[in-house]
Amino acid sequence: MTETHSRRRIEVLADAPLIPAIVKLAGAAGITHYTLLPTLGGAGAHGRWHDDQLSGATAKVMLLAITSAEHAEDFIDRLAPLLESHHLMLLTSDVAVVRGRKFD
Amino acid sequence: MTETHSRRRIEVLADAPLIPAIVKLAGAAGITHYTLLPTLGGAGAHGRWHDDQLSGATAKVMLLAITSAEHAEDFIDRLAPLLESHHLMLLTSDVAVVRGRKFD
Amino acid sequence: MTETHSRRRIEVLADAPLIPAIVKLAGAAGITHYTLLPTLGGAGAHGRWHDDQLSGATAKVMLLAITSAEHAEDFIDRLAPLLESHHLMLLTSDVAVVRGRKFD
Amino acid sequence: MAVDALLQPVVLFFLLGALAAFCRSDLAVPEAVAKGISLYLMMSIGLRGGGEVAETGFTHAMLVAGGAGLLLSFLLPVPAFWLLRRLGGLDRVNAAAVAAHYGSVSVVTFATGSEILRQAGMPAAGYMVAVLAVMETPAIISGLLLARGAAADNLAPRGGLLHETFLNGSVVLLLGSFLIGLIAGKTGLAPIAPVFDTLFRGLLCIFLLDMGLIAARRMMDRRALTLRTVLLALALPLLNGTLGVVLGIELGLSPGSAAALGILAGSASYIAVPAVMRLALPAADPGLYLGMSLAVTFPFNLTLGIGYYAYVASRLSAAIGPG
Amino acid sequence: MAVDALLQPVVLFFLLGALAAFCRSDLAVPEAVAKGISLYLMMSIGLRGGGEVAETGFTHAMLVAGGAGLLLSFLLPVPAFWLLRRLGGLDRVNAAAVAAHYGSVSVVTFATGSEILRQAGMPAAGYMVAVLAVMETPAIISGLLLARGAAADNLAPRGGLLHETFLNGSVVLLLGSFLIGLIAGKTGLAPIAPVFDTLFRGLLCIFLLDMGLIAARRMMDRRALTLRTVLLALALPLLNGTLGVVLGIELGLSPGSAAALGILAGSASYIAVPAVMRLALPAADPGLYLGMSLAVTFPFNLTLGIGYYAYVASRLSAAIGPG
Amino acid sequence: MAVDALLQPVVLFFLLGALAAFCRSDLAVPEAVAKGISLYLMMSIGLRGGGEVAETGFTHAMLVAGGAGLLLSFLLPVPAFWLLRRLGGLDRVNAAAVAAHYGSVSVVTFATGSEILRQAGMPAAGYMVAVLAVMETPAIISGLLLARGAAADNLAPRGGLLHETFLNGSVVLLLGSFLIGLIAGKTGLAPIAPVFDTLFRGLLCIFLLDMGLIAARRMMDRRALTLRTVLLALALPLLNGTLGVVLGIELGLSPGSAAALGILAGSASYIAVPAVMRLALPAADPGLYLGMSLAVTFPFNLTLGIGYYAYVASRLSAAIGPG
Ligand SMILES: Nc1ncnc2c1ncn2[C@@H]1O[C@H](COP(=O)(O)O)[C@@H](O)[C@H]1O
Ligand SMILES: Nc1ncnc2c1ncn2[C@@H]1O[C@H](COP(=O)(O)O)[C@@H](O)[C@H]1O
Ligand SMILES: Nc1ncnc2c1ncn2[C@@H]1O[C@H](COP(=O)(O)O)[C@@H](O)[C@H]1O
Ligand code: NA
Ligand code: NA
Ligand code: NA
Repeated sequence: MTETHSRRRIEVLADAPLIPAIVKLAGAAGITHYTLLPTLGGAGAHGRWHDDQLSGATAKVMLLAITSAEHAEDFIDRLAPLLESHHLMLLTSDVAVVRGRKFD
Repeated sequence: MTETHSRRRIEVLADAPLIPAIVKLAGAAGITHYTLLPTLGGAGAHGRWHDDQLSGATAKVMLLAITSAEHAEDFIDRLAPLLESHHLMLLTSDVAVVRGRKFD
Repeated sequence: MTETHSRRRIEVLADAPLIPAIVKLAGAAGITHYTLLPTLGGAGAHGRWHDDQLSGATAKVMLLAITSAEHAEDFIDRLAPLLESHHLMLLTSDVAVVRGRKFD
Repeated sequence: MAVDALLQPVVLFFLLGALAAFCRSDLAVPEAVAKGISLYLMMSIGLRGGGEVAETGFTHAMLVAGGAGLLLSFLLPVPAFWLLRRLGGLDRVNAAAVAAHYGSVSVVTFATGSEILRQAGMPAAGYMVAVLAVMETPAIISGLLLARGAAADNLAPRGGLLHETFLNGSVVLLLGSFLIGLIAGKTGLAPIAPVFDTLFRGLLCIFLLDMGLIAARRMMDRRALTLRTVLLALALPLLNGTLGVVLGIELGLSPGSAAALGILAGSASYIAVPAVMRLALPAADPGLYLGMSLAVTFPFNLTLGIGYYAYVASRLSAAIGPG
Repeated sequence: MAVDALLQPVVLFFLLGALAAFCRSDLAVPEAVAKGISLYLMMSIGLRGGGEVAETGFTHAMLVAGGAGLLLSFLLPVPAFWLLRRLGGLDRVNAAAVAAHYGSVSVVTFATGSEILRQAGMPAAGYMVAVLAVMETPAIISGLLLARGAAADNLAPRGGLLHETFLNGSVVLLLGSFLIGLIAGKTGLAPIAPVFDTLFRGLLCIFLLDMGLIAARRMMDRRALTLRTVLLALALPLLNGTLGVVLGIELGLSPGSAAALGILAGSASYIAVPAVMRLALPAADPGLYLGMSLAVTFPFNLTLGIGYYAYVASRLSAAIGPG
Repeated sequence: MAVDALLQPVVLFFLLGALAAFCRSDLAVPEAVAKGISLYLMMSIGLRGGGEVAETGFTHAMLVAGGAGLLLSFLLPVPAFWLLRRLGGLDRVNAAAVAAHYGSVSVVTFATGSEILRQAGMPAAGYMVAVLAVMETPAIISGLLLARGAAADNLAPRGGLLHETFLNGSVVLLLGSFLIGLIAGKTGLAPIAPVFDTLFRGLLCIFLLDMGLIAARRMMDRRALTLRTVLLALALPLLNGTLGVVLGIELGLSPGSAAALGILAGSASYIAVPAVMRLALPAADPGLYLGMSLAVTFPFNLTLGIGYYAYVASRLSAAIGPG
């Protein structure tokens, strides 16, 4: 049986133009490994949206990062004040990985 | 350290033509905020599929909604009888969010 | 209130050309139902990548499978030795489903 | 003519796609591109049909052909339903869903058929595009009536299904383009003809390459097809198509137009109808109706059916009348 | 001419898209295809403009027109800002963001306008493409100055916003294609003209179909638009466009070029500016600025505005000077 | 000619893309569109080559060229492997993977080269497309033999790698289109020529814009490239290309065909081979082989290499024989 290690899974949904800045913010919190996932549309407090790539201004991208509890906390602290003003969605949950060292 | 709140994460995988109806059903259960994610293909009890947008009839979309335990339960109760007949997949798990009020 | 059952959620991120082989490996571990999700890009120990479908060699796909603890363990045991050499990412977490039998 | 038709690039690309899929090649046309070409094909067909009708004006023959198409689309599902229940052993809901597909039409089969007819010197009249548009939806209504009551469902659209049926994207685009062609006329269409006319056959090749891949993969992936359903997916186009040709000739249509009516009657929908059925009759198996229409009937029509309908039309018209 | 313009296929396809969306049809153009055509349109406009300038050489009129465009783009946001604050009741940040959109330009409005002007026998000069490129970015800078200080933000790009502004994909592609057209000249462009010239109007139809869908859906989805902002989204193009035409005629441009300057001044950006604003002024509401520019101003210009600017230009030039 | 080649729109768009990426512009071509154009290019090349061979029939020169291509593709990886191990300091697996790329060919380099040769009045024979198809796969086999044993792997395809190699999508599409062109002949291809012939150069521009973006971004993103591997990525095309040209002239091919053989030998694969290598030699670094072939060799060939091979071919043929 392969041993697994518990880590934090962080997901941030943001408008596409903000993603590079969020990646930088993650880097500042020590998170340099991530995966970006596409979306199709949705609805929130700021209305419905639909991925029209036309301007790309309101197409949203999901950033997924697996990391240690400390880095996760640091990242969340940095993102928290921006959530409302930038229409972000931030989710965290637990996840288990095999190679613990890789996801610190 | 930013305080977080526990909420339910609901994921529903459904054929694209059914999504508007599922969004309505979610609305009836008090869930009005959601995000739609694309898929590429898969396999289940009803065979393999591949996203051929051609007719769109069998392309699947993942609906993601974060909500309170009560709304989640209500939604699940409404969806449960449809899971088998409509070839849906319904997943729920725990997730933590920063702005608890936003995800009730 | 609809009864739910706890299962394992497995996610494997892999280069697109490897996906058929990973699906076979999952099948050998008793996992025959799965969903494939697209990605846009990311960064890891082996550098940044971006989904240029051109050659498809480095476009990554996320395989999602919900299964029982035993099958999950079997699959993880088979995948573990390949994670490093094939640049895979493997995540497992808990998830609740309605129709338990379907996800064994 | 049948062999000639088989050796045309459009058909050869379909076969290439099918062959690649059967050999499990990883060849794939991006979905967005295939969908884009499919929209293009509908716009092009609509515009060209509208442009021709703007030229000829509304004629008696057009009304007759439209009426025949309407009738065929409404009624063809009935014998199909009966055959699918009796010989196919399908339950009521699945039989009704499949029957609706065979009453409706395939835009790409029509497009390919038009090209082949034109090449063979027996072009269909421009108004046959209007007939195509007319035939898309009535069969859906028949299918739902045949399924009777099966649609009661929590996910069924509140506003009734007619909305989904008549406002299906492909129906709207085809009719809309036809109207635009009608308004613009040949001169108004001239500046956009380099796209919607000149490129048609070439883009059809790319689309049929993808159709070959999709049809063959669907044939290999799905377990829904049995020998009986496959045989029905060959018999239904033959029956419906022959009926369409005979009716067309009887009503005095030109051989080309009668052949086109046969192609419409003989073809089965795989774009508009599945999208509505998935919503209206969720209990029906998409593997079955898409498998039959896309993986069996479509290739059959493309390779043999079109040639057969054209042959019957030319023989019948020669037998019946002078000229 | 206005009615003629309304009955052209390009405009009709826009209306078809809007109608389909209003009726809640599921018609949709894949995003990748729409984006691809949008890139194509910019390349084509740039190449053709560059090719024409390579022909005519740099002229005095070109310099004058470029200067006028630069000035308009810089200054138009100021009165717009004032109106949006006063009459629109918007806060500083939102008013500044919207003002930037109206100072900048819409490539597709220009493209459609050029075709309509050409058809009406009053073509714009080739160098107006350079003016288009020149007008894209200055308004962004004005907008940011008007927002003063609002941009201080953890997510704001480190290297300053000028980078994002001047290296926005659409700006780079338009300018780059213009330069390539200039270098290649008419003979160098000949082998690629079948794509970048002949297909232009047809592909514009497909793009405008999508624009109709997007504009109408945005109009229905978003709550950000009020009666006051809708009225301003109609008044601003009229004011700015008239100003542009008058300035063009005053400066001695041909009627066609003056009309084109009016179209540029009257149009509002919905590709380059929103992408920068989302980054630079995240507190501004995208529902508001995209709603105004895409869902109100764009359809207005396409259906009525272009014809109006052309009318004013031809009347003014007739009134002022001899032929 | 080298400067002329550099100033052609196709090359200029590549440079524009590269420049935009280096300046960190957000310009991007949707992946689906790029992939769609890439499929189009292969279909077009295959069809046109097949059509020409249908015209000329199978000739002795064709057999000779095919044999030379086969030999080159099989053998070129051997010296490349040796250089990569010795001078590049790569381990066995990485050296073998890279060597396979340089033995195989780049379809787009060939396509651009053909256009430039045609323009320069020394067109390559139609059968060179068949040589292109022939050269795609043998190098993969050589590469796998050179890697010897490294492929044993849990994820390695059960049915052996030959399946993946010969049924790679691009190989199937190129060969299939060649056969379709052969069957259809010039007359059969006429109706689809407006797409597969007339649009070729224009669509190549859009594709090369994207290639410029991808190549430059890969050069900036990846750390896999060192000075030594970059130098080898310049030396290998020069060596292989010169060898190809000399062999072609020696075998009596026309200057254009010899130049094309040089282009094929000097180009490196970045579509078919990476897809197979990712599967067959997962331990090899994609950053390395894609970085070398896509980010260094491809731009080199496009801007300088093609002109150099053409120059050598024309000089050699002038030196050796009478006109
Ligand atoms: N409770 C939720 N569940 C899933 N997605 C959400 C939720 N709330 C917000 N989102 C997503 O985040 C986007 C921005 O949220 P908002 O700022 O509330 O408009 C929405 O458009 C949704 O796509
Ligand atoms: N255990 C599972 N894990 C992941 N995806 C699943 C699973 N079961 C079903 N699915 C997805 O749900 C779709 C419909 O499932 P089914 O109704 O079983 O055919 C499948 O095609 C898969 O994409
Ligand atoms: N900690 C992480 N969080 C999210 N995605 C990751 C993480 N580590 C690796 N990945 C993804 O897995 C890919 C391969 O990882 P690597 O083998 O480390 O280069 C990366 O390019 C990312 O897309
Ligand atoms: Na039919
Ligand atoms: Na403006
Ligand atoms: Na080579």
